[in-house]
Amino acid sequence: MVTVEFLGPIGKEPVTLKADSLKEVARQLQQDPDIAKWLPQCAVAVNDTLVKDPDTPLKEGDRVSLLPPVCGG
Amino acid sequence: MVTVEFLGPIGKEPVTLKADSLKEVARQLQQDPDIAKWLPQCAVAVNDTLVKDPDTPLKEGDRVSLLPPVCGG
Amino acid sequence: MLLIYDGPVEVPSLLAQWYDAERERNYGAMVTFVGTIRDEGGIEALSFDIYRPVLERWFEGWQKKLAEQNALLAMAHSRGDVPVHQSSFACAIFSPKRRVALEMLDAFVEDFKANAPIWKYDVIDGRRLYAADRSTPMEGSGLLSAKE
Amino acid sequence: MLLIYDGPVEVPSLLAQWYDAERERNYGAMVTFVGTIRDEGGIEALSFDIYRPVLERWFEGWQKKLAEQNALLAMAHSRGDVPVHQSSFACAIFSPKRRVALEMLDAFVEDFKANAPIWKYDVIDGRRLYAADRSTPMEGSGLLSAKE
Repeated sequence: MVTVEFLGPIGKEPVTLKADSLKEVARQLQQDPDIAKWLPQCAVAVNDTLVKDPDTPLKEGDRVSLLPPVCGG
Repeated sequence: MVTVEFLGPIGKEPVTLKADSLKEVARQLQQDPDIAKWLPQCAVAVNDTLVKDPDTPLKEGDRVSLLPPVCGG
Repeated sequence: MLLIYDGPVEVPSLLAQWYDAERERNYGAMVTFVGTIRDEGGIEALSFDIYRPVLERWFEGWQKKLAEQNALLAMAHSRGDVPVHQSSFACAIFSPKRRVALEMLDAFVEDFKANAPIWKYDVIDGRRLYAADRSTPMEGSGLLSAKE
Repeated sequence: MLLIYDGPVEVPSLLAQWYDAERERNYGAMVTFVGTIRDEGGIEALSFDIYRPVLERWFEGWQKKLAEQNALLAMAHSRGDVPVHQSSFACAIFSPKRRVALEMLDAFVEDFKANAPIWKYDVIDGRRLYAADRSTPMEGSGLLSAKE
Protein backbone atom coordinates (compact mmCIF):
# COMPACT_ATOMS: atom_id res chain seq x y z
CA MET A 1 0.00 0.00 0.00
CA VAL A 2 1.10 3.57 -0.65
CA THR A 3 -0.13 6.80 0.91
CA VAL A 4 -1.13 9.74 -1.26
CA GLU A 5 -1.24 13.19 0.34
CA PHE A 6 -2.72 16.37 -1.11
CA LEU A 7 -0.79 19.52 -0.27
CA GLY A 8 -1.82 23.16 0.08
CA PRO A 9 -5.20 24.19 -1.30
CA ILE A 10 -6.37 20.75 -2.52
CA GLY A 11 -7.81 20.26 0.94
CA LYS A 12 -8.25 16.47 0.95
CA GLU A 13 -7.25 14.01 3.64
CA PRO A 14 -4.52 11.50 2.65
CA VAL A 15 -5.66 8.24 1.04
CA THR A 16 -4.11 4.79 0.99
CA LEU A 17 -3.96 2.93 -2.32
CA LYS A 18 -2.68 -0.36 -3.65
CA ALA A 19 -0.28 0.65 -6.44
CA ASP A 20 3.17 -0.39 -7.68
CA SER A 21 3.80 2.60 -9.93
CA LEU A 22 2.82 6.25 -10.27
CA LYS A 23 0.86 5.30 -13.38
CA GLU A 24 -1.36 3.10 -11.23
CA VAL A 25 -1.81 5.93 -8.69
CA ALA A 26 -2.74 8.22 -11.59
CA ARG A 27 -5.31 5.74 -12.88
CA GLN A 28 -7.02 5.52 -9.49
CA LEU A 29 -6.93 9.28 -8.72
CA GLN A 30 -8.45 10.05 -12.11
CA GLN A 31 -11.65 8.30 -10.92
CA ASP A 32 -12.35 11.06 -8.35
CA PRO A 33 -13.49 14.24 -10.12
CA ASP A 34 -12.55 16.45 -7.13
CA ILE A 35 -8.97 15.22 -7.41
CA ALA A 36 -8.83 14.68 -11.18
CA LYS A 37 -9.32 18.41 -11.82
CA TRP A 38 -6.09 19.19 -9.92
CA LEU A 39 -3.92 16.56 -11.65
CA PRO A 40 -2.91 18.50 -14.80
CA GLN A 41 -1.46 21.23 -12.59
CA CYS A 42 0.17 19.12 -9.88
CA ALA A 43 3.81 18.21 -9.43
CA VAL A 44 4.52 14.92 -7.68
CA ALA A 45 6.99 13.94 -4.97
CA VAL A 46 7.72 10.38 -3.84
CA ASN A 47 9.04 10.29 -0.28
CA ASP A 48 9.67 14.07 -0.57
CA THR A 49 11.72 13.88 -3.76
CA LEU A 50 10.16 15.44 -6.86
CA VAL A 51 9.78 12.95 -9.71
CA LYS A 52 9.26 13.52 -13.44
CA ASP A 53 8.65 9.98 -14.72
CA PRO A 54 5.13 8.49 -14.57
CA ASP A 55 6.72 5.03 -14.73
CA THR A 56 8.44 5.60 -11.35
CA PRO A 57 7.96 2.32 -9.45
CA LEU A 58 6.49 2.40 -5.95
CA LYS A 59 7.11 0.05 -3.07
CA GLU A 60 5.15 -0.78 0.08
CA GLY A 61 4.95 2.22 2.39
CA ASP A 62 5.94 4.88 -0.16
CA ARG A 63 4.45 8.31 0.29
CA VAL A 64 3.25 10.20 -2.80
CA SER A 65 2.64 13.97 -2.47
CA LEU A 66 0.66 16.11 -4.90
CA LEU A 67 1.88 19.72 -5.11
CA PRO A 68 -0.58 22.13 -6.76
CA PRO A 69 0.44 25.50 -8.33
CA VAL A 70 2.66 27.56 -6.03
CA CYS A 71 3.09 31.23 -5.22
CA GLY A 72 5.61 32.06 -2.53
CA GLY A 73 6.86 35.52 -1.60
CA MET B 1 39.14 83.49 -17.48
CA VAL B 2 37.96 79.96 -16.59
CA THR B 3 39.05 77.73 -13.73
CA VAL B 4 40.13 74.16 -14.35
CA GLU B 5 40.06 71.72 -11.43
CA PHE B 6 41.57 68.25 -11.26
CA LEU B 7 39.54 65.75 -9.27
CA GLY B 8 40.48 62.64 -7.34
CA PRO B 9 43.92 61.15 -7.91
CA ILE B 10 45.21 63.73 -10.41
CA GLY B 11 46.44 65.69 -7.41
CA LYS B 12 46.96 69.12 -9.01
CA GLU B 13 45.85 72.48 -7.72
CA PRO B 14 43.23 74.27 -9.86
CA VAL B 15 44.51 76.53 -12.63
CA THR B 16 43.04 79.62 -14.25
CA LEU B 17 43.16 79.88 -18.04
CA LYS B 18 42.03 82.25 -20.73
CA ALA B 19 39.79 80.12 -22.96
CA ASP B 20 36.47 80.52 -24.76
CA SER B 21 35.92 76.82 -25.52
CA LEU B 22 36.85 73.40 -24.22
CA LYS B 23 39.03 72.95 -27.30
CA GLU B 24 41.13 75.88 -26.17
CA VAL B 25 41.35 74.40 -22.63
CA ALA B 26 42.44 71.10 -24.20
CA ARG B 27 45.14 72.82 -26.27
CA GLN B 28 46.61 74.48 -23.19
CA LEU B 29 46.42 71.42 -20.88
CA GLN B 30 48.14 69.28 -23.50
CA GLN B 31 51.27 71.42 -22.97
CA ASP B 32 51.74 70.05 -19.42
CA PRO B 33 52.93 66.40 -19.58
CA ASP B 34 51.74 65.68 -16.00
CA ILE B 35 48.23 66.64 -17.03
CA ALA B 36 48.34 65.51 -20.66
CA LYS B 37 48.80 61.87 -19.61
CA TRP B 38 45.45 61.96 -17.80
CA LEU B 39 43.46 63.57 -20.61
CA PRO B 40 42.61 60.44 -22.68
CA GLN B 41 40.95 58.93 -19.60
CA CYS B 42 39.21 61.99 -18.17
CA ALA B 43 35.55 62.95 -18.41
CA VAL B 44 34.80 66.67 -18.28
CA ALA B 45 32.18 68.70 -16.44
CA VAL B 46 31.44 72.38 -16.99
CA ASN B 47 29.91 73.97 -13.91
CA ASP B 48 29.24 70.43 -12.60
CA THR B 49 27.39 69.23 -15.70
CA LEU B 50 29.11 66.50 -17.72
CA VAL B 51 29.71 67.52 -21.32
CA LYS B 52 30.48 65.43 -24.40
CA ASP B 53 31.24 68.07 -27.02
CA PRO B 54 34.77 69.51 -27.30
CA ASP B 55 33.26 72.55 -29.03
CA THR B 56 31.33 73.47 -25.87
CA PRO B 57 31.75 77.26 -25.54
CA LEU B 58 32.97 78.69 -22.23
CA LYS B 59 32.21 82.03 -20.68
CA GLU B 60 33.97 84.16 -18.09
CA GLY B 61 33.97 82.44 -14.69
CA ASP B 62 33.10 78.94 -15.91
CA ARG B 63 34.48 76.04 -13.93
CA VAL B 64 35.84 73.03 -15.83
CA SER B 65 36.37 69.79 -13.89
CA LEU B 66 38.45 66.83 -15.02
CA LEU B 67 37.19 63.47 -13.75
CA PRO B 68 39.71 60.61 -14.02
CA PRO B 69 38.71 56.88 -14.05
CA VAL B 70 36.31 56.00 -11.24
CA CYS B 71 35.75 53.03 -8.98
CA GLY B 72 33.05 53.43 -6.38
CA GLY B 73 31.68 50.73 -4.15
CA MET C 1 20.22 29.02 6.22
CA LEU C 2 16.47 28.55 5.78
CA LEU C 3 14.21 30.13 8.38
CA ILE C 4 10.44 29.70 8.64
CA TYR C 5 8.58 32.34 10.64
CA ASP C 6 5.10 31.83 12.05
CA GLY C 7 3.68 35.16 10.87
CA PRO C 8 5.67 38.12 9.47
CA VAL C 9 9.40 38.02 8.82
CA GLU C 10 11.21 40.50 11.09
CA VAL C 11 13.18 42.13 8.30
CA PRO C 12 15.48 44.67 10.05
CA SER C 13 16.78 42.23 12.64
CA LEU C 14 17.11 39.45 10.07
CA LEU C 15 19.10 41.54 7.58
CA ALA C 16 21.30 42.78 10.44
CA GLN C 17 21.88 39.21 11.59
CA TRP C 18 22.79 38.00 8.09
CA TYR C 19 25.06 40.99 7.44
CA ASP C 20 26.84 40.69 10.79
CA ALA C 21 27.34 36.93 10.42
CA GLU C 22 29.11 37.27 7.05
CA ARG C 23 30.76 40.68 7.29
CA GLU C 24 34.18 39.30 8.23
CA ARG C 25 34.12 36.41 5.73
CA ASN C 26 35.42 38.42 2.80
CA TYR C 27 32.37 38.22 0.56
CA GLY C 28 32.50 41.77 -0.79
CA ALA C 29 28.93 41.81 -2.14
CA MET C 30 25.66 41.21 -0.32
CA VAL C 31 22.38 41.44 -2.20
CA THR C 32 18.94 40.99 -0.69
CA PHE C 33 15.34 40.72 -1.80
CA VAL C 34 12.44 41.42 0.57
CA GLY C 35 8.77 40.82 -0.26
CA THR C 36 6.17 42.90 1.57
CA ILE C 37 2.40 42.36 1.39
CA ARG C 38 0.75 45.00 -0.81
CA ASP C 39 -2.58 46.51 0.11
CA GLU C 40 -4.67 45.52 -2.92
CA GLY C 41 -7.82 43.60 -3.77
CA GLY C 42 -9.35 44.36 -0.38
CA ILE C 43 -7.17 41.85 1.47
CA GLU C 44 -6.40 42.04 5.18
CA ALA C 45 -3.48 39.68 4.92
CA LEU C 46 -1.93 36.97 2.81
CA SER C 47 -1.57 33.52 4.31
CA PHE C 48 0.91 30.80 3.37
CA ASP C 49 1.19 27.02 3.52
CA ILE C 50 4.68 25.56 3.18
CA TYR C 51 5.65 21.97 2.51
CA ARG C 52 8.92 22.01 4.35
CA PRO C 53 10.59 18.72 3.26
CA VAL C 54 10.44 19.62 -0.45
CA LEU C 55 11.26 23.28 0.28
CA GLU C 56 14.40 22.16 2.09
CA ARG C 57 15.55 19.99 -0.81
CA TRP C 58 14.89 22.80 -3.27
CA PHE C 59 16.81 25.21 -1.02
CA GLU C 60 19.74 22.81 -0.59
CA GLY C 61 19.96 22.54 -4.38
CA TRP C 62 20.37 26.31 -4.58
CA GLN C 63 22.87 26.39 -1.73
CA LYS C 64 24.97 23.85 -3.60
CA LYS C 65 24.69 25.72 -6.89
CA LEU C 66 25.83 28.92 -5.16
CA ALA C 67 28.60 27.20 -3.18
CA GLU C 68 30.11 26.10 -6.52
CA GLN C 69 30.54 29.81 -7.21
CA ASN C 70 31.82 30.54 -3.68
CA ALA C 71 28.56 32.28 -2.87
CA LEU C 72 26.30 31.87 0.14
CA LEU C 73 22.50 31.88 0.40
CA ALA C 74 20.11 32.68 3.26
CA MET C 75 16.33 32.77 3.12
CA ALA C 76 13.33 33.29 5.38
CA HIS C 77 9.63 32.84 4.66
CA SER C 78 6.39 33.15 6.60
CA ARG C 79 3.88 30.42 7.36
CA GLY C 80 0.31 31.42 8.28
CA ASP C 81 -1.01 34.97 8.11
CA VAL C 82 1.00 38.06 7.22
CA PRO C 83 -0.94 41.35 7.44
CA VAL C 84 -0.77 43.99 4.74
CA HIS C 85 2.48 46.06 4.87
CA GLN C 86 4.37 43.33 6.69
CA SER C 87 6.91 41.07 4.99
CA SER C 88 6.60 37.38 4.12
CA PHE C 89 9.88 36.70 2.33
CA ALA C 90 13.52 37.73 2.56
CA CYS C 91 16.65 36.31 1.05
CA ALA C 92 20.31 37.30 0.85
CA ILE C 93 23.18 36.20 -1.35
CA PHE C 94 26.82 36.83 -0.42
CA SER C 95 29.55 36.57 -3.03
CA PRO C 96 33.10 37.78 -3.64
CA LYS C 97 31.89 38.95 -7.07
CA ARG C 98 29.12 41.43 -7.68
CA ARG C 99 28.10 39.89 -11.03
CA VAL C 100 27.54 36.52 -9.37
CA ALA C 101 25.55 38.16 -6.57
CA LEU C 102 23.30 40.17 -8.92
CA GLU C 103 22.70 37.38 -11.44
CA MET C 104 22.07 34.72 -8.81
CA LEU C 105 19.64 36.95 -6.89
CA ASP C 106 17.55 37.33 -10.03
CA ALA C 107 17.72 33.61 -10.88
CA PHE C 108 17.00 32.53 -7.31
CA VAL C 109 13.99 34.81 -6.81
CA GLU C 110 12.46 33.76 -10.14
CA ASP C 111 12.95 30.06 -9.40
CA PHE C 112 11.58 30.63 -5.92
CA LYS C 113 8.39 32.08 -7.43
CA ALA C 114 8.06 29.17 -9.86
CA ASN C 115 9.17 26.17 -7.83
CA ALA C 116 9.24 26.71 -4.06
CA PRO C 117 6.44 24.56 -2.54
CA ILE C 118 4.55 27.44 -0.92
CA TRP C 119 0.85 28.19 -1.39
CA LYS C 120 -0.64 31.65 -1.07
CA TYR C 121 -4.11 32.62 0.12
CA ASP C 122 -5.86 35.97 0.23
CA VAL C 123 -7.40 36.71 3.62
CA ILE C 124 -10.63 38.68 3.08
CA ASP C 125 -13.24 39.09 5.82
CA GLY C 126 -11.38 36.47 7.80
CA ARG C 127 -11.71 33.88 5.00
CA ARG C 128 -8.71 32.21 3.40
CA LEU C 129 -8.98 32.03 -0.42
CA TYR C 130 -6.38 30.22 -2.57
CA ALA C 131 -4.63 32.70 -4.91
CA ALA C 132 -5.12 30.39 -7.91
CA ASP C 133 -4.82 33.20 -10.48
CA ARG C 134 -1.34 34.18 -9.24
CA SER C 135 -0.02 30.64 -8.81
CA THR C 136 2.25 28.69 -11.16
CA PRO C 137 2.35 24.94 -11.72
CA MET C 138 5.73 23.63 -10.58
CA GLU C 139 8.19 22.25 -13.10
CA GLY C 140 7.09 18.81 -14.25
CA SER C 141 3.42 19.26 -13.28
CA GLY C 142 0.77 17.10 -14.94
CA LEU C 143 2.61 13.84 -14.43
CA LEU C 144 -0.52 12.12 -13.12
CA SER C 145 -3.00 13.51 -15.64
CA ALA C 146 -1.86 11.45 -18.65
CA LYS C 147 -4.27 8.68 -19.62
CA GLU C 148 -2.73 5.28 -20.39
CA MET D 1 17.97 59.76 -0.76
CA LEU D 2 21.74 60.04 -1.11
CA LEU D 3 23.80 59.76 2.06
CA ILE D 4 27.54 60.30 2.37
CA TYR D 5 29.24 58.79 5.43
CA ASP D 6 32.63 59.90 6.70
CA GLY D 7 34.04 56.39 7.16
CA PRO D 8 32.11 53.10 7.03
CA VAL D 9 28.41 52.86 6.15
CA GLU D 10 26.42 51.56 9.13
CA VAL D 11 24.60 48.88 7.18
CA PRO D 12 22.19 47.30 9.69
CA SER D 13 20.74 50.60 10.90
CA LEU D 14 20.63 52.00 7.38
CA LEU D 15 18.77 49.02 5.89
CA ALA D 16 16.37 49.09 8.86
CA GLN D 17 15.77 52.80 8.33
CA TRP D 18 15.11 52.39 4.60
CA TYR D 19 12.86 49.37 5.13
CA ASP D 20 10.84 51.04 7.91
CA ALA D 21 10.45 54.27 5.93
CA GLU D 22 8.89 52.50 2.92
CA ARG D 23 7.17 49.51 4.48
CA GLU D 24 3.73 51.11 4.50
CA ARG D 25 4.00 52.65 1.04
CA ASN D 26 2.87 49.53 -0.84
CA TYR D 27 6.05 48.82 -2.75
CA GLY D 28 5.97 45.03 -2.44
CA ALA D 29 9.60 44.47 -3.42
CA MET D 30 12.75 45.84 -1.81
CA VAL D 31 16.15 44.88 -3.19
CA THR D 32 19.48 45.98 -1.78
CA PHE D 33 23.16 45.81 -2.66
CA VAL D 34 25.88 46.22 -0.04
CA GLY D 35 29.61 46.46 -0.79
CA THR D 36 32.06 45.40 1.92
CA ILE D 37 35.84 45.86 1.79
CA ARG D 38 37.59 42.55 1.04
CA ASP D 39 40.83 41.64 2.74
CA GLU D 40 43.13 41.25 -0.27
CA GLY D 41 46.36 42.65 -1.66
CA GLY D 42 47.64 43.42 1.82
CA ILE D 43 45.38 46.46 2.27
CA GLU D 44 44.35 47.86 5.66
CA ALA D 45 41.49 49.84 4.21
CA LEU D 46 40.14 51.38 1.06
CA SER D 47 39.75 55.12 0.90
CA PHE D 48 37.39 57.15 -1.28
CA ASP D 49 37.16 60.62 -2.77
CA ILE D 50 33.74 61.76 -3.94
CA TYR D 51 32.87 64.68 -6.17
CA ARG D 52 29.50 65.40 -4.71
CA PRO D 53 27.97 67.89 -7.20
CA VAL D 54 28.34 65.48 -10.15
CA LEU D 55 27.40 62.49 -7.98
CA GLU D 56 24.18 64.24 -7.04
CA ARG D 57 23.25 64.93 -10.66
CA TRP D 58 24.01 61.37 -11.62
CA PHE D 59 21.92 60.12 -8.69
CA GLU D 60 19.01 62.43 -9.52
CA GLY D 61 19.03 61.06 -13.07
CA TRP D 62 18.57 57.56 -11.65
CA GLN D 63 15.88 58.67 -9.21
CA LYS D 64 13.95 60.15 -12.11
CA LYS D 65 14.39 57.04 -14.26
CA LEU D 66 13.11 54.88 -11.41
CA ALA D 67 10.26 57.23 -10.55
CA GLU D 68 8.98 56.79 -14.12
CA GLN D 69 8.50 53.13 -13.20
CA ASN D 70 6.99 53.98 -9.79
CA ALA D 71 10.16 52.80 -8.10
CA LEU D 72 12.24 54.48 -5.42
CA LEU D 73 16.00 54.63 -4.93
CA ALA D 74 18.18 55.18 -1.86
CA MET D 75 21.97 55.07 -1.68
CA ALA D 76 24.81 55.62 0.77
CA HIS D 77 28.57 55.76 0.19
CA SER D 78 31.66 56.34 2.28
CA ARG D 79 34.16 59.17 1.96
CA GLY D 80 37.64 58.69 3.44
CA ASP D 81 38.92 55.44 4.91
CA VAL D 82 36.90 52.25 5.29
CA PRO D 83 38.78 49.39 7.03
CA VAL D 84 38.74 45.84 5.71
CA HIS D 85 35.45 43.99 6.50
CA GLN D 86 33.50 47.21 6.84
CA SER D 87 31.11 48.50 4.18
CA SER D 88 31.54 51.46 1.84
CA PHE D 89 28.39 51.27 -0.31
CA ALA D 90 24.73 50.39 0.11
CA CYS D 91 21.72 50.98 -2.08
CA ALA D 92 18.08 49.95 -2.07
CA ILE D 93 15.37 49.97 -4.72
CA PHE D 94 11.68 49.74 -3.85
CA SER D 95 9.12 48.81 -6.50
CA PRO D 96 5.61 47.42 -6.75
CA LYS D 97 7.02 44.90 -9.27
CA ARG D 98 9.80 42.43 -8.57
CA ARG D 99 11.05 42.40 -12.19
CA VAL D 100 11.56 46.18 -12.09
CA ALA D 101 13.35 45.92 -8.73
CA LEU D 102 15.71 43.13 -9.85
CA GLU D 103 16.51 44.59 -13.26
CA MET D 104 17.00 48.13 -11.98
CA LEU D 105 19.26 46.98 -9.14
CA ASP D 106 21.56 45.31 -11.66
CA ALA D 107 21.51 48.29 -14.03
CA PHE D 108 21.99 50.82 -11.23
CA VAL D 109 24.94 49.02 -9.61
CA GLU D 110 26.70 48.55 -12.96
CA ASP D 111 26.21 52.20 -13.91
CA PHE D 112 27.35 53.20 -10.43
CA LYS D 113 30.60 51.28 -10.96
CA ALA D 114 31.15 52.86 -14.38
CA ASN D 115 29.95 56.41 -13.90
CA ALA D 116 29.62 57.56 -10.28
CA PRO D 117 32.36 60.17 -9.64
CA ILE D 118 34.09 58.29 -6.83
CA TRP D 119 37.79 57.45 -6.68
CA LYS D 120 39.20 54.48 -4.81
CA TYR D 121 42.57 54.17 -3.10
CA ASP D 122 44.25 51.20 -1.44
CA VAL D 123 45.55 52.01 2.02
CA ILE D 124 48.77 50.05 2.60
CA ASP D 125 51.19 50.88 5.42
CA GLY D 126 49.26 54.07 5.96
CA ARG D 127 49.81 55.21 2.35
CA ARG D 128 46.95 55.99 -0.03
CA LEU D 129 47.48 54.49 -3.52
CA TYR D 130 45.06 55.18 -6.39
CA ALA D 131 43.40 51.92 -7.56
CA ALA D 132 44.13 52.72 -11.22
CA ASP D 133 43.95 49.08 -12.37
CA ARG D 134 40.38 48.68 -11.04
CA SER D 135 39.11 52.06 -12.25
CA THR D 136 37.02 52.77 -15.36
CA PRO D 137 37.04 55.92 -17.48
CA MET D 138 33.61 57.57 -17.24
CA GLU D 139 31.34 57.70 -20.27
CA GLY D 140 32.60 60.33 -22.70
CA SER D 141 36.17 60.37 -21.40
CA GLY D 142 38.98 61.61 -23.64
CA LEU D 143 37.15 64.76 -24.70
CA LEU D 144 40.24 66.90 -24.06
CA SER D 145 42.83 64.61 -25.58
CA ALA D 146 41.95 65.15 -29.24
CA LYS D 147 44.44 67.25 -31.16
CA GLU D 148 43.04 69.99 -33.40
